[in-house]
Amino acid sequence: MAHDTSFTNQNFKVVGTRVNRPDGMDKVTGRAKYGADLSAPGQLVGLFLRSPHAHARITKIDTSRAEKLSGVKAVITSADLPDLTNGAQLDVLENCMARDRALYDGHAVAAVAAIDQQTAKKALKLIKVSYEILPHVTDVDEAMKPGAPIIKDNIFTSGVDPKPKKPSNISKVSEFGHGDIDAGFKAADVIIEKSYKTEQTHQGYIEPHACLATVGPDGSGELWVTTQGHYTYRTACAALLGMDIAKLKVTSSEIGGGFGGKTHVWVEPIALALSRKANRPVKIVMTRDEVFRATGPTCSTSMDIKIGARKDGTITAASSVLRYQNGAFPATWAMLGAMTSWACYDLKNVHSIGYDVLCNRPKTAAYRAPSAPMAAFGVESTMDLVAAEIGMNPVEFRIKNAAKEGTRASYGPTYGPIGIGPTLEAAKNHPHMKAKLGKNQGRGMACGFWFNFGGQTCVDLNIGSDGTVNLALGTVDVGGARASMSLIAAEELGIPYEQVKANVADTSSLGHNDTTEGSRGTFSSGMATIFAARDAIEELRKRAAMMWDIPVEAVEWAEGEASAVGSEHGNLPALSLADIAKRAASTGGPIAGHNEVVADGAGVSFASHICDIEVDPETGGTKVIRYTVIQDAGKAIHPDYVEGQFQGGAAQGIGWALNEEYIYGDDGRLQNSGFLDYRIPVCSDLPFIDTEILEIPNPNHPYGIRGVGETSIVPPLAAIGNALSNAAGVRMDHTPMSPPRILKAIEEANG
Amino acid sequence: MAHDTSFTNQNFKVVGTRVNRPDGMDKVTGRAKYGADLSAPGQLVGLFLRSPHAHARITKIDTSRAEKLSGVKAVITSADLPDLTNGAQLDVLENCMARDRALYDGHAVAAVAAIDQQTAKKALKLIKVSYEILPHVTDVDEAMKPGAPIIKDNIFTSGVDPKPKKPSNISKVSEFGHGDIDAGFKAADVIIEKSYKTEQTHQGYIEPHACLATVGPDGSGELWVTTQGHYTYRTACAALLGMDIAKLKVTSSEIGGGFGGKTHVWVEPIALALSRKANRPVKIVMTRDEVFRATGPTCSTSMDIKIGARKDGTITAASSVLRYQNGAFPATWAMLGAMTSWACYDLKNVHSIGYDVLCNRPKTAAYRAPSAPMAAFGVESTMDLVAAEIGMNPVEFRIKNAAKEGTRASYGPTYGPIGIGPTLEAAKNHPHMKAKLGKNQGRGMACGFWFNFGGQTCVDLNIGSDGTVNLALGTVDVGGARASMSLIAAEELGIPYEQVKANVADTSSLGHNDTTEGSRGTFSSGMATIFAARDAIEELRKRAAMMWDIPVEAVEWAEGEASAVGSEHGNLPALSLADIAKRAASTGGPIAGHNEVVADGAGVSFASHICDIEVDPETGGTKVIRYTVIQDAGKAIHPDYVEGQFQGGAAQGIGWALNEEYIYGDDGRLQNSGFLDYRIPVCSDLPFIDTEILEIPNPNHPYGIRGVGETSIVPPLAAIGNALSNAAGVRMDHTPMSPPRILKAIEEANG
Amino acid sequence: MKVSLTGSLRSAAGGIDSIDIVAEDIRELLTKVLERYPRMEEHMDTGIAVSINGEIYRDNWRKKIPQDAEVFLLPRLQGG
Amino acid sequence: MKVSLTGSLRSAAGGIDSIDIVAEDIRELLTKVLERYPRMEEHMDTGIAVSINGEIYRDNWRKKIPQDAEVFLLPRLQGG
Repeated sequence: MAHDTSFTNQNFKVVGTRVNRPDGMDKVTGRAKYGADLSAPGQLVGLFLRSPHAHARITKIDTSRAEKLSGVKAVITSADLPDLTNGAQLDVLENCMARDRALYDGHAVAAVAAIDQQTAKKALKLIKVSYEILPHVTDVDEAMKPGAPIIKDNIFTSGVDPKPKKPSNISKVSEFGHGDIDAGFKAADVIIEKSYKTEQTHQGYIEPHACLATVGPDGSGELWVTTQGHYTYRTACAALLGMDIAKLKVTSSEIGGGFGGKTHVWVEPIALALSRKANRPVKIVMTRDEVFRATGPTCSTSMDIKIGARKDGTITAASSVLRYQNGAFPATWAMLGAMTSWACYDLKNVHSIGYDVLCNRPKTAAYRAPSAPMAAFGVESTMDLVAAEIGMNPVEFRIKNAAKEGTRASYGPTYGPIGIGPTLEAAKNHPHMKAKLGKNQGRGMACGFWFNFGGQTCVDLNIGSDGTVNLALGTVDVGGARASMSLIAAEELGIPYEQVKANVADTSSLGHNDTTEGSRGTFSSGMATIFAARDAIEELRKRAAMMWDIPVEAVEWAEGEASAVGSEHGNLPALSLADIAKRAASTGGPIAGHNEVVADGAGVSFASHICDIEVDPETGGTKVIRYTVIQDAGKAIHPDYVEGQFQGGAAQGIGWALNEEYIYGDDGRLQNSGFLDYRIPVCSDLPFIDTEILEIPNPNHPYGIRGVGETSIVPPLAAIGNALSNAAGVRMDHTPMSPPRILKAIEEANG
Repeated sequence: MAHDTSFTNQNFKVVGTRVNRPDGMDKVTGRAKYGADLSAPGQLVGLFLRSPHAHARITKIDTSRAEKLSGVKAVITSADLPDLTNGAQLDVLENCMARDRALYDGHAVAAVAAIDQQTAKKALKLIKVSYEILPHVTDVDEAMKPGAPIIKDNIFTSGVDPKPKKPSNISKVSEFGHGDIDAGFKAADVIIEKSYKTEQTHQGYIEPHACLATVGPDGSGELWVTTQGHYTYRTACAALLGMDIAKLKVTSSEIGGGFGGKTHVWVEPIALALSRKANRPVKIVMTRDEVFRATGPTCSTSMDIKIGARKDGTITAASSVLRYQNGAFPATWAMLGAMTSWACYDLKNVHSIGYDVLCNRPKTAAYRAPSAPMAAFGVESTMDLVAAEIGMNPVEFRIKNAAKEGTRASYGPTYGPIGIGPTLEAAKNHPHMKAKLGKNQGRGMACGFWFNFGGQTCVDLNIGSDGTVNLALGTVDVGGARASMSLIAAEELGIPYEQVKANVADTSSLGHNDTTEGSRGTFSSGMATIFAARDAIEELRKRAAMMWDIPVEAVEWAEGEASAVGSEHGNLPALSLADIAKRAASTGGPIAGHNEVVADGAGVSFASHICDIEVDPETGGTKVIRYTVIQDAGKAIHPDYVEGQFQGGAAQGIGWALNEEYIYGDDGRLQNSGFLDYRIPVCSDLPFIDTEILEIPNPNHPYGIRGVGETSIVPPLAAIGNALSNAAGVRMDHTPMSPPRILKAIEEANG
Repeated sequence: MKVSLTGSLRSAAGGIDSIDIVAEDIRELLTKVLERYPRMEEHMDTGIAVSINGEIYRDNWRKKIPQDAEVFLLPRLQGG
Repeated sequence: MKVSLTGSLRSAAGGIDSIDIVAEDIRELLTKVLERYPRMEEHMDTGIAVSINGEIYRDNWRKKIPQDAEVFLLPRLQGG
């Protein structure tokens, strides 16, 4: 059904209030069920054997001894999986289980299902894999060099003309921009050109990947799994295993964080394959070591950023060259970096080029506004350098060049109403900007951009006989979907929030929903919830008309009740939703509303962050003293959750900026695959993160909603870099800006 | 939405074929999850303390010692439950937990939740209940006598005028009939009048009641339970515990039999109440002893049947007086007996009166065509006596008097097209009727009637991107719903059965569905599935029109594909469902069909059974030699399942007829609460039960469907009684016709 | 229109077995029955089914009743 | 109607940054682009988004394109 999705600027009664979150009680009392919390009678434990080599040809796998071990019910290698060569999901399958070559340290080469953990471990030791070790490369710049080991023979650089004839680690080249760069730089009074590097980080979700899989000989299966998108997992697993989509029922557990890392399948297809072979339920729970080695990190990068400006602060030209290390499988992360790098600014002459590069590292996954934080680190650091060079306040410099409605975005299209200007003005006027700084303290700020998505979405709304309402959602609740959708349904129906209960439906009871990624949850399911509720209201009006025996045209719905209008019927007492629901059995049956939609028109999102940092010049140690996030939400449905997203993104960005990194040895093996050696920020590392929600309505959503989940991770790397520069007088060009790197920079600066 | 439900006599492609059942593999491999098969981390074991007295005032319950026992997390009595006095669900709640009086042996008086079974058992022993024993009555005739102990002070006989002022064990009197009985009997050449008794039986489902309940302090809860109606359980539990309907998510497990016994809540509200008090998940699995003592038996009865007929075989008058023992709570079983008793026949003068009577026995529940088998035992036995008296073949006698289209039913309305005549004709012509009988063997036959229901039903149909289809059903699959609905969806959509996967949805993802009872599943969900599929076809046509860029009016759906019609578009190649599904994301999003309906017009159902039995005159032992069920299905969607229903009903009826009975001691306590002492037929007790499906279409269903699940339990008691009479020359008037009773009858007949 | 009463419903109407009522649909029928025989309330609570020309409707207010229809009020049934 | 190409899509059209196409909706636009530039196929597989007057549509064939619209073809995005 086509619906009008235009923003209508209505007055809200419950939307925008800070109601109790419906999952709160379950989560604090331990009753919430996560990926590892479901068990089935007779279930087996699934474990993986992983490559200890960064790059090696697998010449032979002998599983015979493992298979003979008592208690082992299934052993699989890639030979047990379909050959999807040339299929769309080939890379995904090859990442789940190495085929002819192990492409990174931790790449799965075999898996076992056994009656218990001990037996499964013993079985892994009995599998004999013969490797022929190959030269490896884990650094993006090294991987681009002519003599670098080629990771995959079937990758030819795309995005260049003519099509290359020799394989390359550069899987894709993507260019964006407009105007005349050379003329722009010629017109500049000041040109700053600088290179940056960022190290690889992991989403660091607390809950490891976990699932319980069952597949029977009849080709039907069930999967309980922690995921951001159980419908997408269903599609992927069905494709990888040759199952019918309808015959795989996937239920999403509560999720202990995902941030992009649970948008792709990792162990799930193997759990299903093991179950199918063993004909028993198989449970797999990854260890943290496995999570680090073999799931989801984002790219490491190497970048060259160049900005030219006139002394009055006008940027005359900007260019970026972005090299993103994508792990062992082709991806488009550098492309996204190239698209987002200059999106905050109104530039006449701009160019960006992204190189997506293969390395012997894990297959990369999205990580909250994927690719944008690294590019922003380079761009926003350089912005500060230019502002300093021309002697302009960095906020004013950004305001002068900020994109606005009508600006042609660096990635192409012309912007509608956007929030970068307002967030910058709010930053300029924020009390934080005027707060006093102490010794060794510095303040920095930076801006960030993200696209936000829409996509396929379904919502069913069912009204109970007591007038309470069930919402069946298909977008996994990673940031408040159940609360926000309940607010929206309550708003539309005109009933209290407490009367609505939202659940994330399994894949057997609701149509396909795209993954909760790209900040799409509230935007898309919000749209579908609005239309499902309006569908229900149409039915409620019909039922009221029947109860009154008047034409449906004479029934209006407002404030949660049906009113009869017109001189003939105006004296009828109103019927509440509960009144009508109570009589549903007599007036045609259960009352429901349904909506299936492709949500388009997700509004772009901008944020400006302010950060105060203190540096210990003796140790290079840092402490974030104060942090403020200002971001456009379009419309904050549940402000607590919006603020939580702002804070969570900033916290992750701070960790990325200051501490987190994948450390590889010369042997190409990951050296810090645990939370002790890979340090994410904990509460005591962070100040309370202050937030300010701006609401510049998205014209393409009835409520004006924009996604809010990702943009807040974009500015922190640069905001901290800029603050550090002001605190310690050193410009950091490499994240993480960890104590050793800072100390080295201070020492170098001091001679 | 209003839909045309008229029978259309279409030609079927897949409906009516004997496809593999979708739950078969799970059930034979042990993967199917029943009521006891789900566990939650931290779950407690719930156990009940039950009254050892048939009737007693509870003067005090001291739970303090139990509460202090380490490992006990909650103890509840009726004091912990809401006081629903005067509420609609009062009886249900009082049956779940005795309030001031224990009304039957096994009536729950307290419950505990503890960390394990041993602790819970110990806790039960520490609860001290003080009883004041009251006089009891367990026999229906005794309970109707003036001096009988009054079971419930608040029960005044309804259905009499004027309203009585004194309480009575007779809770309801129901009269049906028409014509002039006295004149009819006067016109008779032969009058047979006889009294009958039937003992109380249990549905004997193999799976005991079991559930896993979780309720949090936020008022939200989940219930995993074996039930025939998870929506009804939701409504009942929410009402009993004061919860919002939308906040209780009930998931129905696979069900190991119900037959009416799992239409009502028993332990479930208490499991929820324990969980709410303990704030932990609580699992309750009843023992067989508890199932017998405190759930679901059907009534025992006492009946007077009188038939007058002319010598030509015309029945001139018929009357029945039916006394049904309902257990300790009022019900309307005698009313149903009175309505059904004469329903097979075309009678000018007919009268029936039902007395619903309280006794100190468990609250009765429906049992497959509830109340009809007992009345049929009396009526059909007497029919044979009349036939013998006038020297007419009993089949011919029934054919002569059979109701037909236009007959005024004994319970009131005029019949449309019905199947009693055809089943009798089929019986008459069945090879079974002509088969030779051996020594001590006899043949009998009998007829049966049941109403069948419709009611509230919802179905969602979601099409996956590969063209496979998920059906979300709300009627629990007790007799093939998933297979039958998949066949119907496949038929409508024009795709293979294997492309459809049906699941029973939980209550959070689909609108209310009435319980699977009254043979309503296939009729009601079949209707909703047809309309949901047609809804999806409308959407498929729109999408095809969009893909072709032609008007939707020019798109036809047939044979599983969209065709463009008309001279302008006729040359376009057809688009299959899978073709359209593959492009759904580009043409408006996921494709779904929905339907919410109150299915009305369930067709009445008739059966005729033939039975051969051999009697050992030395022991009174019997063996059913051959058994044939002939029944009208309207339309058999999946003949295997229809035959299964016929066979299952017959098997249960045979058990009821020959062996099963509740045996009470003078103390009012049940003496045989286990399958060793309460003997249901096992495979070796039964012959292969032959079946013949007739298809007299129900004019009020597009496919002509009538319910088939219940009627087949109606004739066996009488069919066996009639066969026995022919085998041993004794007329049995009391079920079960167990060896001791038969032997006694033979001995009495032989002097 | 003649509406026949069955079972215990008769007692709520003082023992008579049929009543005359003009009603276009089930809802109007039930409303008028209740107006005329308030004791019918107790049966309404547990449910009344309406048979129109032999078809039983459990709960369908909007079902139209042809003026020459055979109409019965029946008690609500239960199944197993 | 001018349709601008971005990113790696340009290489599929021989390196040019915009093309002229008459199309009423997204479906027609994509069909015509593919007809003219068969190398665009590889991008169609991974997905192409269309920006019409600044709004990005990922997959909406029926979206009408005003004849004076600003139209961009963009690679499909991924989020986290």
